[in-house]
Amino acid sequence: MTETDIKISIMANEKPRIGVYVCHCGVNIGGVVSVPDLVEYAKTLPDVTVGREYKFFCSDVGQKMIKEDIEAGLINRVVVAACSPRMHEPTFRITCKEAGLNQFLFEMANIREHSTWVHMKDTEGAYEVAKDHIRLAIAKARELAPLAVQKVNVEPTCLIIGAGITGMNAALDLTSAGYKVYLVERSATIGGHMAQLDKTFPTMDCSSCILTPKMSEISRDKNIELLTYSEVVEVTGYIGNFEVTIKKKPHYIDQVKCNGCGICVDPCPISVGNEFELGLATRKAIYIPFPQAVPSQYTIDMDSCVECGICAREDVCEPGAINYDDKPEFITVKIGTIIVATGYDEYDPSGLKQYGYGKYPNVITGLQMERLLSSFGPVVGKPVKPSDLKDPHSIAFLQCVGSRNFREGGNKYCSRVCCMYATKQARQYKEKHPEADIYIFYMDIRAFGKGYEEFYESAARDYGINYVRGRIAEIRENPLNHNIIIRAEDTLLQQPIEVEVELFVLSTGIEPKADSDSITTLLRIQKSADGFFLEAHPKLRPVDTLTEGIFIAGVSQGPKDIPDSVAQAKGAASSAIGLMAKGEVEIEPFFAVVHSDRCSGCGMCIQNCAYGAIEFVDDRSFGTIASINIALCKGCGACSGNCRSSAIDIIGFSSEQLHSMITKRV
Amino acid sequence: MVKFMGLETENKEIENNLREIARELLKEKKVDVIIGYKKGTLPLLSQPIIIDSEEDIDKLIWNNLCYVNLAKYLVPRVPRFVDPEKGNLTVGVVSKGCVGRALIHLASENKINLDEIKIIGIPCNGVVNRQRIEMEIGEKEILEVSVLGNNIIVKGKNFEKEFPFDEYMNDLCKVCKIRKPPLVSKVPDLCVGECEEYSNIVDEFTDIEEFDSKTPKEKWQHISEALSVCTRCYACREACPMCYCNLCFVDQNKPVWFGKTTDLPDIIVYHLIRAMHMAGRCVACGACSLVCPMGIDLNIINRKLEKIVKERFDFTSGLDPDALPPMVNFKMEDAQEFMLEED
Amino acid sequence: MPNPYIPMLTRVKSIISENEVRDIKTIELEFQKEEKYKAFDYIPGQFAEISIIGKGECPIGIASSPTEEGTIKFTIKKMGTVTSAFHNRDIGDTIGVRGPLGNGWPMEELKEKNIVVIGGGFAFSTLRSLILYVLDDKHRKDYGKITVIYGNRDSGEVLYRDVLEEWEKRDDIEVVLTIDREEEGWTRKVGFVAAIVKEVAPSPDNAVAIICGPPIMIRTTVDELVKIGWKDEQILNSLEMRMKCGIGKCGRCNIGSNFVCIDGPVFSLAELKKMPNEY
Amino acid sequence: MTEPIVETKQSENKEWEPKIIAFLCNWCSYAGADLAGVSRIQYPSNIRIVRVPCSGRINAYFIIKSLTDGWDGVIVSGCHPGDCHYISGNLVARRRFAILKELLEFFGIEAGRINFMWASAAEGERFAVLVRKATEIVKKLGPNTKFDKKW
Amino acid sequence: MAEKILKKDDIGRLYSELEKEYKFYAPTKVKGNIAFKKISNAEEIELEYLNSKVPPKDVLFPQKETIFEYRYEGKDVIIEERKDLEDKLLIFGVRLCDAYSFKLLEDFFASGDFQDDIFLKKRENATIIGIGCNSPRQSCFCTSVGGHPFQKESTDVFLSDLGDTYLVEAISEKGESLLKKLSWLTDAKKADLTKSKELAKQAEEALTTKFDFDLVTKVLDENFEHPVWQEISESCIGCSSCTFLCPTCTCFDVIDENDEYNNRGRRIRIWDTCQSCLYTLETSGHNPRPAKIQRCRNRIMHKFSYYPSNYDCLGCVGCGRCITACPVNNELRLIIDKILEIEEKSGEKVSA
Repeated sequence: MTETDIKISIMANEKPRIGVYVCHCGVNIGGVVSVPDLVEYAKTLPDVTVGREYKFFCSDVGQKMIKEDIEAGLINRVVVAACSPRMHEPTFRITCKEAGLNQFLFEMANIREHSTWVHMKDTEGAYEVAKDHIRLAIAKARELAPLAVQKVNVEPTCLIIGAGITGMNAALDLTSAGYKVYLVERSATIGGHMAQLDKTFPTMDCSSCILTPKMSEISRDKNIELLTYSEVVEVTGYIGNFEVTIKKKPHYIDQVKCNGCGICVDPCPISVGNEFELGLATRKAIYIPFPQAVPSQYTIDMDSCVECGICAREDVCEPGAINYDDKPEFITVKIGTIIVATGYDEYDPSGLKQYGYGKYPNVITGLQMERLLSSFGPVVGKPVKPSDLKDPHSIAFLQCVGSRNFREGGNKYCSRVCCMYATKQARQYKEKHPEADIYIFYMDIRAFGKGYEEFYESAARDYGINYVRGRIAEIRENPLNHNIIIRAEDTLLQQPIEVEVELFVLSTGIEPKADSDSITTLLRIQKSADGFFLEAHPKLRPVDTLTEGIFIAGVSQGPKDIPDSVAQAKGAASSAIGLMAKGEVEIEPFFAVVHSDRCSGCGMCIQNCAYGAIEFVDDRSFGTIASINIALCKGCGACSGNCRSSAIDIIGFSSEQLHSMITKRV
Repeated sequence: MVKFMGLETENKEIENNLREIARELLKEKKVDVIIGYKKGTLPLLSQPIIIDSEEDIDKLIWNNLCYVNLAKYLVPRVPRFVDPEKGNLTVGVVSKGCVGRALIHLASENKINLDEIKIIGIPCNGVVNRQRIEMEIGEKEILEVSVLGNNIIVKGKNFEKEFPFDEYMNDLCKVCKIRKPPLVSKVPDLCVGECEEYSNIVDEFTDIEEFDSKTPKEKWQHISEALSVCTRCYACREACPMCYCNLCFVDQNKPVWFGKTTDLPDIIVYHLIRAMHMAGRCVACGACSLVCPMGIDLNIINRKLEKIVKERFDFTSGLDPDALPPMVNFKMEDAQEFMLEED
Repeated sequence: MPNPYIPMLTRVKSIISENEVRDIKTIELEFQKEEKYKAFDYIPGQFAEISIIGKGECPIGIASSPTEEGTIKFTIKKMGTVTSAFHNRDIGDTIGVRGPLGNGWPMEELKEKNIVVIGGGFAFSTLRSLILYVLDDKHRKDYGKITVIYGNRDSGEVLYRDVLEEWEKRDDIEVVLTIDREEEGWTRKVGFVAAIVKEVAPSPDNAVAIICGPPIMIRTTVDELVKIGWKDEQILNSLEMRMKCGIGKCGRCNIGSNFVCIDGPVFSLAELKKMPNEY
Repeated sequence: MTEPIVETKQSENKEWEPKIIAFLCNWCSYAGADLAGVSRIQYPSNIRIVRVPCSGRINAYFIIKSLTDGWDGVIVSGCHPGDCHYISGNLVARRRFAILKELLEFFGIEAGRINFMWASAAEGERFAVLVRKATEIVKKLGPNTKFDKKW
Repeated sequence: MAEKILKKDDIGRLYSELEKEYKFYAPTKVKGNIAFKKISNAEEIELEYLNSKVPPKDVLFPQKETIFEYRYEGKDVIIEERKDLEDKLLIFGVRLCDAYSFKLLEDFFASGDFQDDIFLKKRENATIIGIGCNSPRQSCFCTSVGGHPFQKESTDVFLSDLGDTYLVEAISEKGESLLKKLSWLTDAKKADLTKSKELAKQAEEALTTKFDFDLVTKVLDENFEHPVWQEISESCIGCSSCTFLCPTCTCFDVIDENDEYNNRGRRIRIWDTCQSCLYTLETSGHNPRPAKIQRCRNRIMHKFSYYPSNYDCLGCVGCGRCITACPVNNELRLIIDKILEIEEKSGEKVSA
């Protein structure tokens, strides 16, 4: 027996002496139920030797109180009745550990989220629930066993899904710290939405000018394995030891042979809408997304290609790089940490029939406007009306399209960028066309970032942009000139107004990627109600997910602008680096265990295990029985749930612990 | 079905064929031992018998009292089926449909290696519900049971009574769709005798419609009354080929999940959970009911289980050794009408 | 006729953890009614049914000696539900006791004889009782030479260190302690009990060997003793069996027609050899 | 039993309130219940929450023991199909629950005492709605006395 | 006291006069089986029966029985003994094999240094009215174990079924005092006595199953390790129906049953069976009788070898319940035959 084993055995054999610590959580708990009464109640329960209350047990002082009781030998189990264990279980585990108590001899009673917050008006009920939760927690605490911590190595490799500005920044941070990065991007180029932007608010610096150097830096970095036009198709394993399978989609062009001359593009007979230009321009079936794309690789869009064979002709493609029979390639890599930065989709306003998008040619979205304003866009930075390709003399922007909308078809949240980009676009246009009339119809202007308010102020004051507070009642098209006639109410002046503009820009918001479900399923992470990925804690663990070793960053977590996305990228990168720098990580030793004497070897658990963590072994005394590979076991308990003879138990959620809770009804 | 021949002739024919196959298997050393049935010493019973020499072949019988599920003797193997030196012997198992199903299902649960057995298929024509007959005869001693035409003749001191077999068959046999053991084409040497390939088994479960349509109160009344006489001797469990746990849940401590007494709640829980454990595993042999010393009819529970797994998961146990039992399997689109939903 | 299944009530007077990992505890009990203690008249080797009322009952050998007046002690290893419940008792808690039960060591027959006590592991409790009894001033003269061979897996498992130390100091008893494997700081013997028995080679002349321990130890030790001339009649064992009632009614502890609870738990090897091998 | 219990049953003059044990998956419904808390969504104070790693952990023993032990109702809540943190634990569990529910009904035990549901970490509102609904169902059934023993 | 006559029609009267003083147990039909239950109406009595499914043993030694009740008050435990043991019991219409079983049980529970007070008190307060067995079953063999279908000795009052009437005899003092309360019973005539004797003789002759148990005991004692046990236990499925329906099986388990929410509970005993693997399983995992062969052997040895050596009588009353109950027909008669075959074979060897 090692010393730790002996220590653990000793702790396991001690009679439980339970300390119960009921937290006021300021007024969150204490304001609804009587904490002193709860403490007195807890003290009447068997094996409870200490009961205390405090304003905030999670504070240093609170933790010290617990530590002192442990160190004084008064208690050997700790029950904290406070908030959700998802919040502070780790905190108090460390408290126990620091005081010399095995950290698994700790249990939390959730009396805030599950009692005082949900029964605020039913104080009597809240008190009953709190009491019961404390009693159940004590019942479990009594059955807790000290456990040896398991450590696993962390592979010093990070997988980043999505190579927009967030993914790119995270990648560069990681490699500069010396870690290998697999940067997977499903489109043919990195850069993401930022590559579509012209200028960035509020500094008005050119998006490309700051993005493209980063892009080439990525492509040069030896430590970044850049996998564009690729998708992650399978993720198995666990923190530090993920096995990731990536599908490299076929380009139908041999990238080694291709010299990037671009001769093949012109002869291609097929033209389709260019995704990068949001349909404002076309591209061929053989194409490169945009001239500055990284990597600079040509791709055949097989959905549109008719395999006419022109591009494959020797006179067109001299190196003979065209390969219509290209097949997808799969690679499997070992990964330590994962950062998800899959970005967003622009809100599609076609559903909002009242705004005429898709019906009237001169109604466009914000991102389309961005492309029109872009110096390398379809109209080289000189926006035109789609109806007649002439400069518009008047433009109206409508804010909150698809955002802050509680009716069908919209999102409840604020997309956080539209106020500023509309202002920016208006200013950009006004700089070149000072005579143009520009209206911005808004609910309220949200200019919360550094320099944003000043930017907005100046737009209204110095550029003469008309900000109209009010929602648009209706629009219609002037059939003669395709102008848009807007009727609205100016809620500040409290009078109806009607304006006719030549271009109507819908400041569309941001939405979760349409197929973000595939990521949640793949990585077993959660989404919040708005559809963006769910962080482990909104304040304190904003880039962590509930799945250890997987982080989220950028707009995939929620709408944000470039500085915030980059900040999150850096946060996620530093979290991942932190894990990998330690080289190993402690994982909760919550595995399945087999009671050999009960197992009758039916093998049903083997079928049930999604991780292949159970196999048959031949036991000398019990014959063929199940055995757990703890490196693979996640402790989910699916095996145990079906075991007829209760031969499999789950450490941390053992039958005895659950039984003990069930039998403590009153 | 060859009903017109009369039960007796039918049994005789089955028995003769059975003996012939058994003789051949032993002669050609295709099996080391055979387990089958022999005549019982009491009028309504038969007895399992293990034979390993041709001279004992004539002890093998088939009649409508052969209700023990012989698969029970293979999990775990009785000592006679294991040679101290050679290890597991090849066992020929006289199998009516449900015995065959049990063997095949047990193979899917890794309890039987199909290479080590031979299913000697017989076209079962049903077993007698002895409990029902005994109860109807009441407090009179049955001295002799014979078969005439399609009737069971029960004789005793000063009485003789005829029971139409069709009616006095065990309830499960009445609705049995798998009278011959299923043929497992993947294991070509497994089946001898009369086995049959089953594809889609159609069952309307009309027999439990009536019970199903009762109110919860009536159901509780019925079930609790029927089970109230249970002495918890566990004969049902011990006779069940699917009950092979090393330690049954009712016998466990640490924790003690359920009471061990004969108080009604404890009895109900035992039967409820045993039923739960049988879902998708019960092979409808009816042994549990027929061995119950108190004559409790558990058939209806077994039928319900069959119905649940058939209707929900389109599963019939014991047809394919590679098929995953429904409890460990799943489909994304499984019905979930029972889940609570927002209005 | 009192109901023989009703335990006498006692209170926990003291609790001592006996071994390093603390899964063996000696619990000292105090009868709630004085006259019950007086009625609890036992000899070494007997056992009692101890119950945590509400959890159940289990048979435990009495670790104290009748010569330790005013106290009874039980040494309990944490094994099943009931024994685990014992380990969670506090001083002052109520514990039920039924006994004394069983035949105990034949103290009368042992008189004038040399006694070789061989124990292994935690089954030493009734041996402690026996040795304390024999060493008591009142009885010492009745018995011959005493040799104790006590083996454990490692030093952390050695029980009753206080009395062992005292015995080692005395010159009317030979104490041989052994552990299975070498260990730093251990100055006594190393090796399995059987090997030590071979080494010590106690003489069978006018002697009785009393053996308690795990089955494998008993078997190997008996073999050694027989090799050096011990007769089956001279070798005594205390058996363990699953019991419920302890008074020969519940049925399960029979070996042939004997019940371990009333005809045992002490049997000589000669007796055991006549019994079916179902223990 | 060795444990003295201070509380006795609820005082009689109050309206009877069921006590429901809720086994919640750590990854979704437990977090959903947390979210209901954070969002201050109010629901009746009848449930007592027990955290489990996955709905797949829930053995039928837990549910039936809860009933025999006198809980008036049981809630089991896990991740929506396809969203299981452990890939498929909830799908295996779903079959188990389907069978259990049918069997209870068959035995004439009020199947309404047992309520299975899906609620994700983001569905605080849904969690509250379903708890309300389950509480109503159980309340209508009245106290759970089928498994009471005679004393 | 002279023999009396009880008209079958008067059983109701008998019941109504005795039920106030006694807890009146009688054979009655429960779910198609005869069982001894405390009845609340004379109509329930079913005297035209072969024998009960579960023996009347369960009146005095029920499947689940409270040993004592307890209450917790803080650290104190208050033990409450049973108060109902003084109740007077009447077990009416018991077959003689079962009546004899009460004697065996009494001997067993009273043996040794510790007496089972619970059983013995109940036995003491119980009056047994036996009824002669006019037509024993094929599976009955009471005469082989020292009994008889009309064995009066183990009853307090003995009835023989004469057709429309019962001949009533008081056997014990208890029986006599009981009959005194039934002053309305008419005196029996000589012809009734003769008829009763005739019936007894007929019944004895009807018993076809006969064993020489002295020989069985001897063979058993010598053949503990004989291979025949393998054969005997082969078809046994360990269902324990034989022991659960046996009138002389006494094994029990002790359990504490708690009323968790009211700080009280009871220590109970419930029937256990040596046919269960768990019966002897020790906490350490060691099991002295792990295999079916040992458990089957234990049952037979217990009844026909250990009982004679410990209590000087067979542990069997010949009721034949284990014979009819065995679902795999591995019945006692076959087992005894196999055991006796050992002797025959060795006898052959000696003579050869």
